[in-house]
Amino acid sequence: MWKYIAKRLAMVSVVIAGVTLVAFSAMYLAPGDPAEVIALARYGDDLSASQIETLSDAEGLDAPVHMQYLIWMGHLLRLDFGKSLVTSEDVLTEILQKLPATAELAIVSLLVSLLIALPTGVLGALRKNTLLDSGCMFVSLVGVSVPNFWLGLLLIWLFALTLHLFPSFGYGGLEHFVLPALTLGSSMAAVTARLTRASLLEVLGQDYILAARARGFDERTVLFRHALKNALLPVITFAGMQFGYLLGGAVIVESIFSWPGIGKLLVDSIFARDFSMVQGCVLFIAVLFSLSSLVVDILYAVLDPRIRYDRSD
Amino acid sequence: MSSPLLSIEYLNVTFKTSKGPLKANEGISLEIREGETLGLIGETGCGKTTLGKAILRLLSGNAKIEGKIVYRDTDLLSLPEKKMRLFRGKEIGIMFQNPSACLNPVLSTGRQIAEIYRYHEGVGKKEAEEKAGEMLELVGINSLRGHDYPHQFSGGMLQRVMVAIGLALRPGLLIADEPTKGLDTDTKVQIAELIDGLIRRENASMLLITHDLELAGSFVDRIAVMYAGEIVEVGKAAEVISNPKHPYTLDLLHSLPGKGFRTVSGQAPGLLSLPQGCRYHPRCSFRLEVCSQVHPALRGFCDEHLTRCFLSEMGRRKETAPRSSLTEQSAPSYVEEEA
Amino acid sequence: TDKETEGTAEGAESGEGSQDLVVGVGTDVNSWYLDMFASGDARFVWAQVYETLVRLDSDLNVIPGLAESWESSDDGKTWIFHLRENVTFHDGTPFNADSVVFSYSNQSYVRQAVLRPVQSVEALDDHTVQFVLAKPMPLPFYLTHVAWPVMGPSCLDAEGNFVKPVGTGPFEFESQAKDQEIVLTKNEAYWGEKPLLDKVTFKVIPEAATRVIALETGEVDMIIKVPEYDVARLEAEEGIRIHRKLTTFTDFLQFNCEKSPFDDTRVRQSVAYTIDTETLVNEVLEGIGEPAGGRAYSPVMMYSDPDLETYTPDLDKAKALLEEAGWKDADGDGIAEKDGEPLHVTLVVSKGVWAARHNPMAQVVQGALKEIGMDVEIQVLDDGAISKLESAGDFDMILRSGYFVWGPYPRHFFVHHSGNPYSHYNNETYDQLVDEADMTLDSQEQEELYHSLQVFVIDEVPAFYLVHEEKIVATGPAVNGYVISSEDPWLNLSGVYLERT
Amino acid sequence: MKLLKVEDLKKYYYSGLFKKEVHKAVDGVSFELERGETLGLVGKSGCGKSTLGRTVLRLLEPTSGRVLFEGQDISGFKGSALKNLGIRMQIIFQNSESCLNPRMKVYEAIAEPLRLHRLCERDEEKGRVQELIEAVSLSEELLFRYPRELSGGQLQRIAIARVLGMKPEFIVADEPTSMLDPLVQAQILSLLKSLQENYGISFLFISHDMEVVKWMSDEIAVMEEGKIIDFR
Amino acid sequence: MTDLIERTVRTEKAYLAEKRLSFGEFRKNRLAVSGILLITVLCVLALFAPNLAPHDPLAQRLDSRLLSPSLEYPFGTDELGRCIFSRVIYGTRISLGIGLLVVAVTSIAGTSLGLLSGYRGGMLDEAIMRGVDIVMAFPNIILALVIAGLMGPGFSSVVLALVFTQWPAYARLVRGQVLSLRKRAFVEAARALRPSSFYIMRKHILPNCMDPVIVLGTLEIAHVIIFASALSFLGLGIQPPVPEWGSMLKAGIPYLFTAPHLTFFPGLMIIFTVFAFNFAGDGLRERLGQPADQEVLAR
Ligand SMILES: Nc1ncnc2c1ncn2[C@@H]1O[C@H](COP(=O)(O)OP(=O)(O)OP(=O)(O)O)[C@@H](O)[C@H]1O
Ligand SMILES: Nc1ncnc2c1ncn2[C@@H]1O[C@H](COP(=O)(O)OP(=O)(O)OP(=O)(O)O)[C@@H](O)[C@H]1O
Ligand SMILES: [Mg+2]
Ligand SMILES: [Mg+2]
Repeated sequence: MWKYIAKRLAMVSVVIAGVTLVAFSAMYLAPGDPAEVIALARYGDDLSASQIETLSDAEGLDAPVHMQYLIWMGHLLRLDFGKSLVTSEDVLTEILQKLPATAELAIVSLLVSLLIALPTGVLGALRKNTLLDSGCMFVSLVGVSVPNFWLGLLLIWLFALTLHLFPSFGYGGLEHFVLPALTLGSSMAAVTARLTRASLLEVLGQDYILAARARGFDERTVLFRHALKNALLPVITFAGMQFGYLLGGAVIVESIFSWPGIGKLLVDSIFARDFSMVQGCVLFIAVLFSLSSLVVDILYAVLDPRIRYDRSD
Repeated sequence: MSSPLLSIEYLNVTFKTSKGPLKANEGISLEIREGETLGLIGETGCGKTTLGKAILRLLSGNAKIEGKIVYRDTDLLSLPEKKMRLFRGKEIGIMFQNPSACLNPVLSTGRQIAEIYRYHEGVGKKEAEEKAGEMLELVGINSLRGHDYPHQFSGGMLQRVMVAIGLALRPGLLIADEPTKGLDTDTKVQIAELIDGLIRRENASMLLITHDLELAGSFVDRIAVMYAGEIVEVGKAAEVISNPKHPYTLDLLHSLPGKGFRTVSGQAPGLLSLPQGCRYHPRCSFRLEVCSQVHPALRGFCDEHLTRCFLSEMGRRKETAPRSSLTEQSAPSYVEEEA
Repeated sequence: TDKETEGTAEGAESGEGSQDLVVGVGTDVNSWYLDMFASGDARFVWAQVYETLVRLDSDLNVIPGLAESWESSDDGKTWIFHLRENVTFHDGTPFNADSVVFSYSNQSYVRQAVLRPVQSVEALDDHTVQFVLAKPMPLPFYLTHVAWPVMGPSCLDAEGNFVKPVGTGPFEFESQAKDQEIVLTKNEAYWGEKPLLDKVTFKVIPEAATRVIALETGEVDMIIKVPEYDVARLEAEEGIRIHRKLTTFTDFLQFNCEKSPFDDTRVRQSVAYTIDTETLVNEVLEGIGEPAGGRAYSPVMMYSDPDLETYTPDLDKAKALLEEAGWKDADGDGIAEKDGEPLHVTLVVSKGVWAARHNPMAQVVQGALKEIGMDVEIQVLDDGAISKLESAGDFDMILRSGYFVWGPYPRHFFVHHSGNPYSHYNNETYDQLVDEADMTLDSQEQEELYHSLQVFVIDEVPAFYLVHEEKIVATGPAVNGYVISSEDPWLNLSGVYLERT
Repeated sequence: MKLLKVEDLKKYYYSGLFKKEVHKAVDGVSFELERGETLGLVGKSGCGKSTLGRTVLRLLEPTSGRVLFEGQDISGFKGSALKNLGIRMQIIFQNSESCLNPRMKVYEAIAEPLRLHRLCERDEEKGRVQELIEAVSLSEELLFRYPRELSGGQLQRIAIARVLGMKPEFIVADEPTSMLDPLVQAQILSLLKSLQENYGISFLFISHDMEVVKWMSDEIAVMEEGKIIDFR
Repeated sequence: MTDLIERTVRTEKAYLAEKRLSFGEFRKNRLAVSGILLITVLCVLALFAPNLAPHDPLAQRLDSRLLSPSLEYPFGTDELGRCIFSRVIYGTRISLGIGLLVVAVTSIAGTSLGLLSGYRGGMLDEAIMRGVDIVMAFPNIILALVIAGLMGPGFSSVVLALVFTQWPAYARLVRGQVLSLRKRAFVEAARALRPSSFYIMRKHILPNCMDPVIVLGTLEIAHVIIFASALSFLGLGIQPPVPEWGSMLKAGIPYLFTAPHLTFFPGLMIIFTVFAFNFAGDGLRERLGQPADQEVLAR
């Protein structure tokens, strides 16, 4: 296992190289002359051709793409993430500033989603084909159909404007987490809940659950000590993926709730063709993503002893 | 003898299948007395396991149970599920027939035993693990292997883990479904003695489902023989073994390896297409006219020895009969045609 | 009015409520230095910290700023600014000619972009600066732009790295939390009318809907860029006040006049006759803004021709013009054809900040043009994609807003000047008119030229101007004394004070 | 040539998530088997019999040692050679109760090897499956049930029928009758025996029932702690 | 004990158990049937949109904007006075089309890759899973931009972009299942028959790991429909004014509080679709060769 973990950690660099390479080339393939778009972001609409040229020279944007990438990589190896092409801000500083907000929101949202999803899914499975189950299903299906931007605004309207319970925007104390985490969590919860239910139903039909019941355990023990661990595999997979998604893709929620996160930074940078910033963000997301998928893989082996990664048989 | 601990009356178990209802148990009436071991033998697929599971109401969702199962004055079938739980494990324990499916693959075996103590006796984790270790040692498995998961165990070891689990709580009634299958002779004897010893010491009762007639002969007080969903013979163990009254029992005893693997031609009927009359009559070498028309009832032969056979009713029983033996049996038809 | 403000100001001071104003803005300040454009809402913050040499009052009249007066040579190529004395920057360093030279040095991006004709900036003495230009140009108008203010040289350290904003404005920079908030405090030593507020916090709230709710919940006192569709609702709310003012921004439909079908003036005119700008304002923009009907200049701007004959919708005329140009719906499918080619055009809309306005506008335009048999395909694109289409000339129409509009000065006509790579219009007469107007010093003459330019745009339609935009600011119950102004930044906080209950 | 030759076969199990534990389940086993012969394998529970059986078939990769089938080392087999081996060497698993795909009906389970190796025409399939299920003394009505609707003994016999359908040359029979009553056991064993007589099938016959092993086998190997300690 | 008449004594409990069972059965079928019915309704809407829609979905009536539902406009009118009812009906074509196509392609592709990765293991697994990591960590927007730039806006580019970004979820989910399934006894038994690994994956592993895929797929439809509209803002998706539920929802956001019907009806359609596919999916799951007695106990 240690060997496997070491191998996987080494693979992180491959993923980084892959993601950044793809992102870099894709940025070039995206329409528009990068120098021009960057100049637009830097100087506004009043542009002169010479300005674009100077900028292109100064930032080395006229070099061939692969060279640019290699140069960037070279800097990276010296742990130099570069400066934003648009704002000249230090990329690393900027990302490290935003990352905590993103990570915190991701963790809280994931917790919220699991807190909603697991009980719902479990209840649905235990009370299969009852009114309660149908109720849980109804809520889940509606939950998954409601887009984040809609739900987010509705929550703000309800909890911030009407009930004055939570702030409507901003990053700060715990109360600031409630609405964005609820928005993100509830839409993810729907899928997780349904997955939990399906997976648990499958497990509950197994003979070893029958055997556990035969030992006189109450439902709770059967569920928590015997069934849940087996049923958790797809749930963990999904949660892991969502964590990754939350790290990089919660743009809409970040912008609705004015959350100073990395998602919006990334998207803004993409539109401004801010290569160094995009690369920085992508790199960090890739690292976190790889780690979360490694954690999930380790959890597999912990959950199910039959799963082994160093396959000697 | 003492009063009945468990009495089963007119038990019917019907499985709903895609091809219609399947009566896996039909009109079963049995008693297990306090301190008694009842052996249940019979052809595979005749409904023994079903009966055992029915007692604990552990049958799958497509089963319908009718009748009465009374355990110490409680009708188990009319209990709500919540109350039923109180009878499982502590009062009535069960060892399942298929250990490889009945152990949770993601929990270590030791933990699965320890869990029982923690739940039922409320002991701490440490103590429960110790007790689990003891239990494993009792069934001849090194307690260190308690950390291992079921897939790391051999078939016989899993079987023994099932035994350990079944015995863990010293239940008042133990339903043991082939507890010694897949064990080598020494281990088998050791396990059988272990179970028997515990049962006797606690003055508990046991329903022992087995195919091992020798085992049944030496450890069991009474024997019930099942065929195609019904009880065809019940009686004292020694009586049934030495003096079987039902032709099926007789055939069964004759087929024992020690006696040269004699078989009966034909096969047990599918439970969906039972023959009219006596269910054994197509294979029976004592077949009478009536056998194919009227379904015999289970009747007292002499006291405590019941059988479901017209022959015994009439007291006309030949001592020996020609029996198809191995040499006479033809190879299955498909073998003849070359592929 | 002076008296009034004084009275209320006193009232404000005696009130126990704090004077900490919270303003909701859409974007953060990404740059505090003049090597970059203060994009997005950064200008609103800059305007509190930095000041320009020349200023505009709320009705776009040019008034002295850091320069008390200015004069130009007869040929209009040399401008001399006399600077205000006894002004200090926030860090205590004195404001003088050197700081102006510093701010308009070659380093500043504005010298490379807009002020390219400027050849040199020199300090004649401590409080006099001379700008020498390559060609005549009404420099004071340019210098009103808030994104090109005067900064103290001490904002740089010895190595030339930017350290912190140093301005002369009524508020000084205190702190900034990236994409969260910017805090400014009162500049006690401000040379002009002292601010009544002690502290101004700008909260960054990108989503307009959230901004509005934040105002309603009282989390902020004031928000800018209120969406048109929220105005009626907010107005109805107690305590919330809506401030609207017509600005220099005008939405327009720019044609690609270099390729068919819009290389034909008649087709462009036909579009102009089809689109009812009044409906646009009333139905899409909730009646906020003024229908332009093709008028290039917002009425608030200098030389805007009040007697200009604008377009009124006339479908018959539009169809006739189209037919004249050879486009006729022969096969009855509702789309006109010429030489068998159906009249199919693209309309590009930016996905950027204006999208919320422009998307429905584009769809209305699309719906209207369908009436005359023009099949419009809308493309919502990001700026990169648009710039690609533009440089390739691969589009037919673009919906734009306030392009190149700074201050009251009609510099905007450069939009259709063939020297501008984005113009896609090539007309010598027009170019001549624009150049002449920009270089003429005589204001009478200028006015005539600009008027004829407006007529030219109406006749030739290089672009069809749709709506003169009204900017909207909403304030909460506590805010008093706010007056919205016509031009960037319309967030003048002088005279604003709070009265919290 | 011997049909099967096993040379110094070893199979170690490695377990543990973070620390390695080694379990020497089969530790240097050698034996030979003639065509049409049966080698009985007995030994205490947990001594490595099943592991040996599965390793011989290369269902478990051996830690070391060789298995020669008709003189060929099967460890190098790939692709169609390996597939072919599937028809020739088969195994009846000990835990037959969990060896059937829970989502496949009995019919499919029995027909699967036939289809897979094209052992019969499509239209004969039904007949073959019926023959097979009757051969193991089961009624046809089971064919359209799922495994969990069957009793232990029924499952075990279906596992047998599945293997017999392929008519392999060598079968590892890992306690094939452990869940059968004596009557049926006798039927099945005699079936196996008659098949052996007719087709020269070789068996590695694992069982605990000495009577059965003696009856079935030409030679008996006794295993202890992963090694064969005695041939009888 | 002399006369044992074969009679059954029905306990109350058994009676109840029977009743419950048949209710469950009925409900199960009802779900599947209603799922299929709902899907049929959606398909009918899509196919016969021109016949069913009372108005031209693109026709603007600026003098009747934001009307509440009425007889003439059953779902009211939108911000440009278009009939929401007609737009919603026409929207079925695109939204359902995108949703179905993307979910079908991604679930098939993702599942196949996940199967391969989990079953084969080793380098292949490593390669596929790191590919998954790369795709998932790679910002979708860049991809959308590139595709928009290269292919121009339209149905196929949306589908392409969505397919590319959505498959990894299935792959990872399936792989997790496969990892534990491949060690199950029945898989080993099947392997003893020496079929190709493709066969084992298809016949033995796939049917046993479809549950989460079906769950995910039927729910993803909603995400796909919404996500497709997000892309339209990058010039990739379906461009205005083509009716499409996600974009309608988004366009209605400004009027969330003043004219909620703008968002309500397209939202309702998405919910409706999700319900339809979920019911059908649940039915499919029950059908997928799962033994009849999934029910845990006969109570
Ligand atoms: N869930 C079920 N659905 C339908 N039929 C079933 C179900 N469970 C068991 N059966 C059938 O009921 C009959 C009795 O099964 P049971 O498991 O009780 O047999 P058994 O006597 O224990 O046999 P064995 O000795 O082989 O274990 C068998 O014919 C079996 O096919
Ligand atoms: N996957 C595994 N990982 C670790 N140890 C294992 C594994 N499988 C089996 N073992 C161990 O290897 C030993 C031999 O197991 P095997 O199944 O071969 O025994 P066996 O002789 O067939 O016993 P039985 O008669 O009880 O079936 C046992 O001690 C068992 O615990
Ligand atoms: Mg049984
Ligand atoms: Mg074994």
